[in-house]
Amino acid sequence: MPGAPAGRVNRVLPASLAAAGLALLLVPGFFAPEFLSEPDMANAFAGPGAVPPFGADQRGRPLLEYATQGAWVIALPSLVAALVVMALSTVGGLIACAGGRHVQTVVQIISEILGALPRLVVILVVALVLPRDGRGLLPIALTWAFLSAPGAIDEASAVAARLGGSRFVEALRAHGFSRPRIYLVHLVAFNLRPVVVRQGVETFMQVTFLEIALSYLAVVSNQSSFTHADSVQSWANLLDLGYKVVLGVHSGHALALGLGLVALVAVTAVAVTHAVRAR
Amino acid sequence: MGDVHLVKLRNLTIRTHARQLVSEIDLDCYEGRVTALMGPSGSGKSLTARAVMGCLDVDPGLVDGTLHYPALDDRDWYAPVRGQGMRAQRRLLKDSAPLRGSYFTYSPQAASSALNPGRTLGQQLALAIRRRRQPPEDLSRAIRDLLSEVGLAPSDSRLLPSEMSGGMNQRAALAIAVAPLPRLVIADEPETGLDPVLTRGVIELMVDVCRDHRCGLLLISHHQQTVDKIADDVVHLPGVEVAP
Amino acid sequence: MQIALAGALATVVSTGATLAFYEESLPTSMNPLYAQSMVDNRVHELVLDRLYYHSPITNELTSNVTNQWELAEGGKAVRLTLKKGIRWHDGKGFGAKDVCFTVQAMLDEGTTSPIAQKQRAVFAGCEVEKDLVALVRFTKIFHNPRERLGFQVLPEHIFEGNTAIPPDHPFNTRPVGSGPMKGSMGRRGVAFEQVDNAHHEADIDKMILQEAQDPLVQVRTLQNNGVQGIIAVPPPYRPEVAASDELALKSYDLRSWWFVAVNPNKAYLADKRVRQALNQLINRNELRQLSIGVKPDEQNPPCEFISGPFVQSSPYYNRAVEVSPNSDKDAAFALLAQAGLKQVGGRWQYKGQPISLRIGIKAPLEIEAPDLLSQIGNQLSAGGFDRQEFKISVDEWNTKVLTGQSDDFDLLVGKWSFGLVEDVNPLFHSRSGDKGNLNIFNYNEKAVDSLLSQFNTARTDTQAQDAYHALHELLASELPYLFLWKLDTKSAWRTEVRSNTITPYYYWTVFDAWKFEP
Amino acid sequence: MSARWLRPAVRLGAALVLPFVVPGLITGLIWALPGDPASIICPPELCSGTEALAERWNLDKGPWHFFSSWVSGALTGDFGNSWRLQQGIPVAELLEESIPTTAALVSLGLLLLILGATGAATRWLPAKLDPVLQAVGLVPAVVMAMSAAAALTIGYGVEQYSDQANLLRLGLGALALGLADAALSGTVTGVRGLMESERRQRYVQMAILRGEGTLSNALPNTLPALAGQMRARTLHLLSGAAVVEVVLQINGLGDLLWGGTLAQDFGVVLAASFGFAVLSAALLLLQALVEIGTELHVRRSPGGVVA
Repeated sequence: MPGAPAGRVNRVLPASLAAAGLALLLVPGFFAPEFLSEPDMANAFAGPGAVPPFGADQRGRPLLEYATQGAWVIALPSLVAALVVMALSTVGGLIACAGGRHVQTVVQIISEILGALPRLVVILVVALVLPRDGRGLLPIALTWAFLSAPGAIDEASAVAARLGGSRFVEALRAHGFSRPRIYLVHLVAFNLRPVVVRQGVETFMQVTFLEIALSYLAVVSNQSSFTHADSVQSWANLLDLGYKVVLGVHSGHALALGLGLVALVAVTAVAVTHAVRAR
Repeated sequence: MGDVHLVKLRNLTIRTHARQLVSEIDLDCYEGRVTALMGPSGSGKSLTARAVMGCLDVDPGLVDGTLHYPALDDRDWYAPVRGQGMRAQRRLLKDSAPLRGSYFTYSPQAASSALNPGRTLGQQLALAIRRRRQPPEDLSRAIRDLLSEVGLAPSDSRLLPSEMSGGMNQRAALAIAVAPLPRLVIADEPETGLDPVLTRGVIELMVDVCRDHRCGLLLISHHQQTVDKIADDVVHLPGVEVAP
Repeated sequence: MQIALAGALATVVSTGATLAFYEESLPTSMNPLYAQSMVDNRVHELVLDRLYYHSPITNELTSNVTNQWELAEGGKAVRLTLKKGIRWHDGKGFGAKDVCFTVQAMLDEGTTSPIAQKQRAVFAGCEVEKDLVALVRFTKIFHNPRERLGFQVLPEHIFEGNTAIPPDHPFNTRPVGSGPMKGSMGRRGVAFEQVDNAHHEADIDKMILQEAQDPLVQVRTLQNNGVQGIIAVPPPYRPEVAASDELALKSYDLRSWWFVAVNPNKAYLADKRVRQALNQLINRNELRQLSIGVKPDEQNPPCEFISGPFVQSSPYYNRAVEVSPNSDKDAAFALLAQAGLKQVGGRWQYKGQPISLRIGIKAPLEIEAPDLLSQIGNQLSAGGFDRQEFKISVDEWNTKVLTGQSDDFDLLVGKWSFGLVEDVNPLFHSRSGDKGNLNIFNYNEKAVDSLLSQFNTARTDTQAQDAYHALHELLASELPYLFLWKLDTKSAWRTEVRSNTITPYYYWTVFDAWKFEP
Repeated sequence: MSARWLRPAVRLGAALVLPFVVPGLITGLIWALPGDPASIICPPELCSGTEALAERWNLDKGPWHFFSSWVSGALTGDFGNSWRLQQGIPVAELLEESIPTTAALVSLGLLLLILGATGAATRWLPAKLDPVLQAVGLVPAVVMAMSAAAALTIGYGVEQYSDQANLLRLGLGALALGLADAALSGTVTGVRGLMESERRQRYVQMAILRGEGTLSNALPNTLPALAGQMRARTLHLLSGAAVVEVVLQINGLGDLLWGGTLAQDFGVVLAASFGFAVLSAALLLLQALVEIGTELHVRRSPGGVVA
């Protein structure tokens, strides 16, 4: 069939982009210093030329450290949140095929209420309730994951419904496939995969944005950070430093780096979505 | 019944960059007459039927041919399209839109998937009836008449396509096709997806209805017996062997 | 694009006769009983009258609302005669009933106010003798009783005589006062309006307090004449303000000093040699340079080092005690070794356990001294201590740190600002009753306690001074706090604002004299 | 109940309980805070009268008592007074100011999305533009809001809270909300995807041959899905509003919630979250109505046909 190889060819670019993006997002975190290095006023606001690769902050500390520390802050929690959402939406899809109408109704009622909660409201309150030593992005990311799960479940079960729900399973049973094979291979691997992965990727992106927003709010209101240790700089600090370019501070390179990192997350997300799309 | 000339298609030739789809086809349709368009699958029957309605959607598409609706005027509808590519075809689609659903209507094959799943039969009929030159005062009566003509119960007007059987859908499609009182009905393989008994029923019904409404019928089919039985004129698409 | 936008908007700036200025934050309350921050204290000075205050010119105890005073009941009470014709902003008369109502409100257990709580140790009651004569009773004989009458008078009629004042009373946001300005707080600022009165005649009609934002934004807005003043300009931004001839930097003395409180309840910090070692590891010169931007050789810097709990200008500061501006690693390591700490792989251990210091800072201080926390962390780390760094919100600082409930920290970076009286009792006295009620780590040292009570019982200024000099010396070796520096607060005002004398601590005390001609 | 009425019915139900579920949740979280709520307000080490205060604010008999008395108050429009954020100001007064502001902010942002959605659905907006929108969407709302806020403050100075400035705030906030965090690009691509796949359906092709319009055929069938998508987007805007309001100093619910939570002003926090829940419930209600409307529209059949 001529379509298949073409499909594979189309997949190579996004797949390699996705791999590269994920590597860039997840790996550097492990090399992040626990604390920013000593100030070096001689390099204050030095550009990428003077302090490669990304230049330095107002105290001459390399922005690379901000980038890696920020990556360390978001990488794991976003990943976990994404996995949780993926797992839940898969279950949602399976229920749509296997579960009886009552199960689906119950799932829908729960989803409706959960999904209608104004997310950031709950997140803010949770963030402020967390005890100092329990603080971090992970619990917040998990809350976010559970709040955004209903949407994902909805979409997955819609896909399953389009396949014909239980009729789809029966049809394949007639072809003599075993139930596990039908659910895991035909349903999840073949049909749910694209939507489930896209949901996960979106969550990953949202948690990144959420971290930036919360960190920034903490900065502007003189709070201890809700998402990371106060000795750690998140990408929000980069953006906060960078936006001051508006006020005539020479921090354009910080803004560029901050936005670049956000773009990296988005591009990776898009790439992953394309890499796993259905044939 | 004077044989009013409805469609005069000459030398229709359509191709893609890769291959010839149809070539040098002539076709005429007359009021009160059944013209059958025959050919094996993939021979371009539907394509020809659509071309008759001014719907071309192939690149480069129409390379040669003329299309006249003599009963309307002596304009050659293909003149601005010949060899002009997609944009010209889209313009033709726009220009000919007023004719579709009034001068000629289309009764699709596999009607169950061709009717809007989000509208009751009644609604779809109502829409079609409103396209008449003089819409009737009593809409519901007109719907009732149409339904009974195609052998459906008035209460069926409340059903959605998904709630009707294949045969019912095909009848519904026919009713929708004749509802605007067109000059020509184009029926695309009405037998598709129906068992032989139903097929005969539907096709006979179609011919009767068209005769009653005094409109022409362009029947696309590969059902030799039916065609032999009802067609006044037959157009064979190239490569079709006529059975003895 | 934003620059363009700012430029475009710049054209719409309008400077009417309204004087606008940036405060560090919004007031937490317009009711002095619920004051929490310096912002509150400053705002109350505009809206209400303190019975007595120190004149910024003569430093004499003065009053806008009393004519005479006399000691009564053998020195345990003061009889005050109030001026005639003073009115509240709503036109009602100001009298003895209001003074006594305020005292009663502070004594009422139902008034859930930390300030009232403290005053209960001072006041015993109050009696209205005539419309304008009040007798204020104290719990004991005070060295200078009028010094204790620095509280603002509240209007009895607004509270309908109900002396239990809750924190959710409308007065706390839209007060009725007797001060030069009538003030009302909104979500973004406080609007002030001048009110003529027998004892006040302010020259400025309207004033707006705006919530602080990014200091750089504040400075730009000031340069753009969007506002006319900034109460506190962080040191890093001062040179830029000083450079402009449309703006003037004005010193605002808060008699405040910065410290690192050390938690002696932690086994490895209990030994004073360890605290002395930490003091030796701190390089004040470097800290000051990196976080405040003061060069080591700078003449009269905005920030002078201290060796004890007083600012150098104070009579109580003991000049005999030296400051150590630079770190001395060898001395520090020697002290740590004597104290029984061992260095393994370059990190200090106590009884085989590696030490990781939990260091906290009152978050807003990072605006005045950016990165101070991480600099201190760096220096201690260079000295062989692992550390964790925490920012502490003002709210937690007030409710947990100042109440001695932050034992999970090892070091806390903070700042003291003295009020009328340079009283360090609350800071160092062991906690008992009203004593030591600001003693962060519940530091408890008999010698210190006795010196503090010497000061309290002092009858002459020299006695008081001697006690505090001795205390200074003792604390410099005991080091329950590592004393860092006194950091000037500086305001910036546009030159259109004239004769704007800033009073120490209360800022607006002589506001009547301020002039503004745009 | 037949399956097709179930979804809207569930939504209606959810819309009714939501405004009380959220404050209930918050109440739970308040009690989860270390130390009992009353002594958070007035730590015994600092002040006396904690018990009196606890009683005054129904904090003395546990979360359920607190919540139930709050609900009964809320139902009569009495949300008590703020004790920290705006000491002594009736919380209802703050809500009155905040709900319309946030509603306006979100509606303005939504307007942008609706325009985008319409453009995508009707093919006015060429797919070529998507990359541009996506690129803009990469800028986080905070950055846009930060810059806008700085520009506003410097530009307006003392006038920065004048009606004109506040209007501009709303506009810039809505723009940040609508463009940033991939709000617009997401809507456009989402709606386009949905509509294009519907356009490819056979019945639409046939409708063209019958001389009927594409949109008139496809739209009613995609409406419920579209409504779902738009509600999700709007909820997203509602969340984002909290951040944008704080940064741009817009006196909305989000700012109220943030201030209240920082100051641990429980009355304000509950009221603000109630406000958010009400807005969210309104969205649910709207979606349910759209679904019911579409269902009725689909079921519609010319009257009097049945003899």
